[in-house]
Amino acid sequence: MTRKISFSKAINEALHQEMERDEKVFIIGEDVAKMGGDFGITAGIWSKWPKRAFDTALSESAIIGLSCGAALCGLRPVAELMFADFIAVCYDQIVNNAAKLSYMYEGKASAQIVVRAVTGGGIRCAYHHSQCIEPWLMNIPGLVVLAPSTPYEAKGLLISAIRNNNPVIFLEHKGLYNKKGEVPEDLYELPLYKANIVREGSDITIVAAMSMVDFAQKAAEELSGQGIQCEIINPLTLFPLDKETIINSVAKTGRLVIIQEGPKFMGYAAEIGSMVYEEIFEYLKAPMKRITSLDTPVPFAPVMEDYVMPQYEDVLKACNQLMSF
Amino acid sequence: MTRKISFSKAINEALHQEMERDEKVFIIGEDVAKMGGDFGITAGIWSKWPKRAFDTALSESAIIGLSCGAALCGLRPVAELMFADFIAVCYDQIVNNAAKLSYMYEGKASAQIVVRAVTGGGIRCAYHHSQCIEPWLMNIPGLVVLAPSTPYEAKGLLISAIRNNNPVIFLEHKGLYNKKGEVPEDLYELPLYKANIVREGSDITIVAAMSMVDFAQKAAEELSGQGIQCEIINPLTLFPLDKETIINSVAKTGRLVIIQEGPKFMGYAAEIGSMVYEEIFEYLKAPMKRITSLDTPVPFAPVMEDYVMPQYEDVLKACNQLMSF
Amino acid sequence: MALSKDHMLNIYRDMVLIRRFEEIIEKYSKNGTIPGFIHLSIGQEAAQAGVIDVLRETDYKFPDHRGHGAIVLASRPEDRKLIMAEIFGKKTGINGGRGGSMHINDLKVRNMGFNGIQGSTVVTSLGTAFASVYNQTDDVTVVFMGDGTLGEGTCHESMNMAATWKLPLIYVLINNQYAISTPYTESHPQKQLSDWGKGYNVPSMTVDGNDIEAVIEVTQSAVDRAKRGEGPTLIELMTYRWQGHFSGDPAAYRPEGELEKWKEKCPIKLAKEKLLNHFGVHESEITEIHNWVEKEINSYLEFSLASPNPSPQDSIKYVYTDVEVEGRS
Amino acid sequence: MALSKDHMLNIYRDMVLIRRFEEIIEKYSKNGTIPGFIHLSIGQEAAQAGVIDVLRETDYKFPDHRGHGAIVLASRPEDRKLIMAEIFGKKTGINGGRGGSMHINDLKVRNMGFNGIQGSTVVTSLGTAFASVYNQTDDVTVVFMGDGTLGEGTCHESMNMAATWKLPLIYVLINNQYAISTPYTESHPQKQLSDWGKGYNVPSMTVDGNDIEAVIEVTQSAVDRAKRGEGPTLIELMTYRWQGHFSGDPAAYRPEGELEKWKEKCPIKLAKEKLLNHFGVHESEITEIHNWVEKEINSYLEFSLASPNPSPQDSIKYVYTDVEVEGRS
Ligand SMILES: Cc1ncc(C[n+]2csc(CCOP(=O)(O)OP(=O)(O)O)c2C)c(N)n1
Ligand SMILES: Cc1ncc(C[n+]2csc(CCOP(=O)(O)OP(=O)(O)O)c2C)c(N)n1
Ligand SMILES: [Mg+2]
Ligand SMILES: [Mg+2]
Repeated sequence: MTRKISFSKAINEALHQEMERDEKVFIIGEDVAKMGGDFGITAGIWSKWPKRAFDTALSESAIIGLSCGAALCGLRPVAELMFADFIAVCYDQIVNNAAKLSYMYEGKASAQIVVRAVTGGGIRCAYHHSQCIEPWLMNIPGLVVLAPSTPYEAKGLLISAIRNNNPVIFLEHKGLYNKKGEVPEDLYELPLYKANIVREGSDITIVAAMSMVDFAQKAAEELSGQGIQCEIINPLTLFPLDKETIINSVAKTGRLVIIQEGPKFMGYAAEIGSMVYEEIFEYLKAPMKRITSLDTPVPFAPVMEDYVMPQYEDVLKACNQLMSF
Repeated sequence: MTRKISFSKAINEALHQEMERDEKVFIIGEDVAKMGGDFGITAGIWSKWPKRAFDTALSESAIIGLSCGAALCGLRPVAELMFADFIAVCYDQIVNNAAKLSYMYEGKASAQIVVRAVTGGGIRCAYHHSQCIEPWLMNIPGLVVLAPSTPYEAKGLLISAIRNNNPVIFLEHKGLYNKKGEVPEDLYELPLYKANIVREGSDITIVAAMSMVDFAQKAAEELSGQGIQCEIINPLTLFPLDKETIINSVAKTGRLVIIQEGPKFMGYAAEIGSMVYEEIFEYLKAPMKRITSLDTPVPFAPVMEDYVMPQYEDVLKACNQLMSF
Repeated sequence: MALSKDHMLNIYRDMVLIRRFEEIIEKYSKNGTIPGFIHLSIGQEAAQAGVIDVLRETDYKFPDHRGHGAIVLASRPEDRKLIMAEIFGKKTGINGGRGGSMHINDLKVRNMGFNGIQGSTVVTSLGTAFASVYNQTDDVTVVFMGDGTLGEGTCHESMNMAATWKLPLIYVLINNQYAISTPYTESHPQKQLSDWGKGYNVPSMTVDGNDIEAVIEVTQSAVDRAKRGEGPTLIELMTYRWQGHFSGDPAAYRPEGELEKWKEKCPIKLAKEKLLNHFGVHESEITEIHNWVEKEINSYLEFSLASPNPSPQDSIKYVYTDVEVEGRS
Repeated sequence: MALSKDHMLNIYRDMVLIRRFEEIIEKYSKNGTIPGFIHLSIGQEAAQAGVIDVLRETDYKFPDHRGHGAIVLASRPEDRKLIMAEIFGKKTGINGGRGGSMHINDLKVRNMGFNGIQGSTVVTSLGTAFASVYNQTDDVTVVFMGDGTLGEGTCHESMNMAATWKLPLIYVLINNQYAISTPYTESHPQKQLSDWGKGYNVPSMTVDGNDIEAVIEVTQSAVDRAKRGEGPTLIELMTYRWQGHFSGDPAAYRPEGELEKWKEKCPIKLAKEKLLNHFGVHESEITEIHNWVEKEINSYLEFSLASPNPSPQDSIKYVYTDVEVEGRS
């Protein structure tokens, strides 16, 4: 049996090992070098490779712009943006620069960068440090958005991301950093653009990513006791999405529940639902249910933040409703 | 009969009349004052009110930031961003500042601003001047996104937008500027958050906005000749969306086609489809069809740009397929 | 600048008040009662108290993320307990508990609040300064920013526009040496960050931010300049934060002895020495101030602890000014 | 700086070539053959030719939206017709017609292309300069930007970082007096925009951008400084665009007589006078150059006009480096 390490340690290890393997990899961001990152994720890198770890000013557009330019020269920058909400201040660099470089250069060069960012709520940091920014990026052809849910996935996907030639937004959900799991010590890649069937089941397909996967698993356990067998799909790559795995599952179960943190309206659950409605209508047995955050900013007070987040009981309720539809 | 004026003239008139009526209204942006706007939309304002029309540097974040601050003091800024693609450089100011001010101030003040921006493709300006940026904004609670399709709608909605206390993104599709239509000379408001049933029909609901409405109408005419009666819904306010009107229509027709410029994946057609699938599944007779742009950046060469845009024949094909499903 | 004895005593009390305010919330943050993160400004009292001292209630104030001190001092005395309750996330908080430490605003005294995105208020503040000109009032705007925040592009857009249009906007750059762990000398090319403002032809100066009299003087002259229609000023206040970036950060990145050196220059200690040595104040008057502060702070704390949590359902209020968003059934 | 006669003749030819290139595309834009908008740099030839003249093929070049001249001169002679074909949106275009006038890149000569968002390349160029340091090569990076573009926050973030890290990056600020219709004096507070760079301790200077020798000299010294590891330079080149912002803009915002005054200072005219008066060049040599240019340009034009359109299906290529996006059936 492999050792168990935390989600944050898994990311740290992936960075160390890829830095070791490929000297074109470097890290850049605010406080990523000497301090090892605001969340400690880049610990130990600067002391090993002082010339390949860069603390910057608070200049997110420059961080991403520089990364794009360096990538065009063949380097492999891994940039940290701290809170994913800060993507807003360098949004242009991500959607109008990084995402379009491969297209502009006809594939002769591309923004082979990884942008690490911490997404999601739960730590009582209110409006600007708690958002689920996934939908900001998923309508932008050219981007890749990764969303691991376990230490094992985090390490393997990050390694794949660094080696991949597209601009990859690598999302780390704050709620997962302390989660432990088995992780091989060696370097390994996990395939991009491939969803994971977390659990097989015949009655309902539940799609869930990042910290919502645990949620889904708990619900599936509980429902299994009631005779309802849920199949859980974790997309892993949110964009471009592995449509096939989801479609195949819903074609089998006929029922779809999506658990998604972040506002409901125009969240990615919307795309998944429409995809299914459009492509396998004849297999559907019941309406889709979306279990999401409320359509509000994320407030500070714990009772308020908890209220806007997806509710566990709603998952159970939704599944029961679908079965008796 | 009222006189006919162009879409751009209708916007210009709304601005003049609201400036006249309310001295708290001012315009700000690049080249909006002395030159009257890159697209000529603000013509004549500066010469009438030289102290209420401001040419700025190329500083979109400052334009929106200033507008937010001025709004907090009770003014009513109307900012022009020229091409909507430039929203990317001030995205933070829109999503993390304007959108959240009412929430942060508990409704005691809000970003009562209008941001005018020119969206969409068709003028051979490639990657950074042709995008449909609607999805960038529609997952952000607090924002209002308006999308008129006729001169009449443009004038009435802009007047409502200026008087409204939320931050409103007012989208002007480049393909519509020269379109003419009847427009009352007086000031009038059109209701926000209210879709327009452009045409009634019993067989298929077609949802279309901005320049896609003409597209839908043409198709509806043609299909009517074949005995297929389409109901066309134009949301007008894309966000927050008038769900009810759409849901009622699809509950009647059982069939849904959405024509949407911009990439398919995570476009707003996705939300409309899911909404219907979730809420009125039992009324649905056939799968939804989304007629959209391809999931690519917008290329320059006319044959290429035309290829990525929504295709008219696909609307006809989709409607026929739904009827024979 | 020579302050009167009363003025000096008042401002001394202000500084002690915000120091104690911070020490209390530090305690309740560390023991887990206060949710989330808080950024403490212990050691930076003069930079906050001095600037606020010069401003009127109608002047627009944009505090930064480390701005509890400025926020408390800008508020009306009866509201200060509401500010603490906000940090505790309580229903009685000045913003109903929805904002917490980083998002405290109070429109009646034109505390416009902070935005968690560094550099954001630096452009929002253009708008209040602009409104003063548009409405022909003489209210000035002050925006607080850190040495790190100067990295953001918005600082340039703001300074460029304020300088071109001569807006009544004062940039108070609190240089506390670090942005999280990064010394300003490693992220900016200037010797003094005020050099940056000179590139815009904006009067820019660096002042000892722990010297309360110097802070008041430089702020007053910037306010006067703004009111004369001469445009913005950039004031760099040199100071130091004694705690880590947030309460709980061990600040391992600081060289040994640095903190101690700065503690010698504690703004409260310096003010006290002045009071005793130059203003002929008695120890007993000082003690009285401290006693008053203690009672005051304790009343805020009791109020905060005793206050109820917000109603969860309030979360859906005020998203729009006119549209209800869906809650939970 | 004294150029040799041959050098001066070469650069004169370069300037005539890009002038004629622009005049031809202007004609075909006005008659509707070229789709979209084009931004002409007629009148700004020295600012482009002089800078490119100093650079090697391996130096990184970021042209701006008005940069056809720099793009043509940076390219290999055999590729110049492909550049024109790109502007015509043809399959033979150097980027297959997908980019058009504003998005012409040519990686083999390290023309990195423009990004339609003003200020974007100003930060991307940090990355190529950074890579030179990381890879220990001595290739410098030059980014062209306009007086208007200086309004963008990215300029600050870039200059701050380049200056702090002493990156081999040269900012060529082409001050052609206007951003669309807005004179730079109305959107910036400095007397000369190069003053801005001084706020970052960056060597910054303003030079007559119509004087080809001055442009070459100042660029050479910036390149030398970059190679010595002394960091960035800001060069403001004063010039004027003769046409409107885009081909078709009547430029009604210009005061009367302004254009005429600047036409007197035409960089090509000035260079020709120098050639005739100081370099002992004969009129016949000049005529020969013009004849050569005419033939050359005509061959680009014929090629462009004769070239086929791209295949529509190519639109879906290269969105990702490894994922196919869906096309139309
Ligand atoms: C756009 C953005 N980038 C990064 C952060 C994270 N962050 C919060 S405070 C801070 C450091 C700010 O330093 P400074 O301006 O010097 O203020 P100080 O904390 O020293 O008072 C950083 C990097 C943020 N909130 N917003
Ligand atoms: C972010 C952004 N804002 C606005 C524009 C629209 N725009 C294109 S060129 C231009 C003026 C640029 O002026 P300057 O930098 O002086 O260059 P010039 O056109 O004079 O050569 C503007 C406003 C843009 N492309 N990108
Ligand atoms: Mg600091
Ligand atoms: Mg210019």
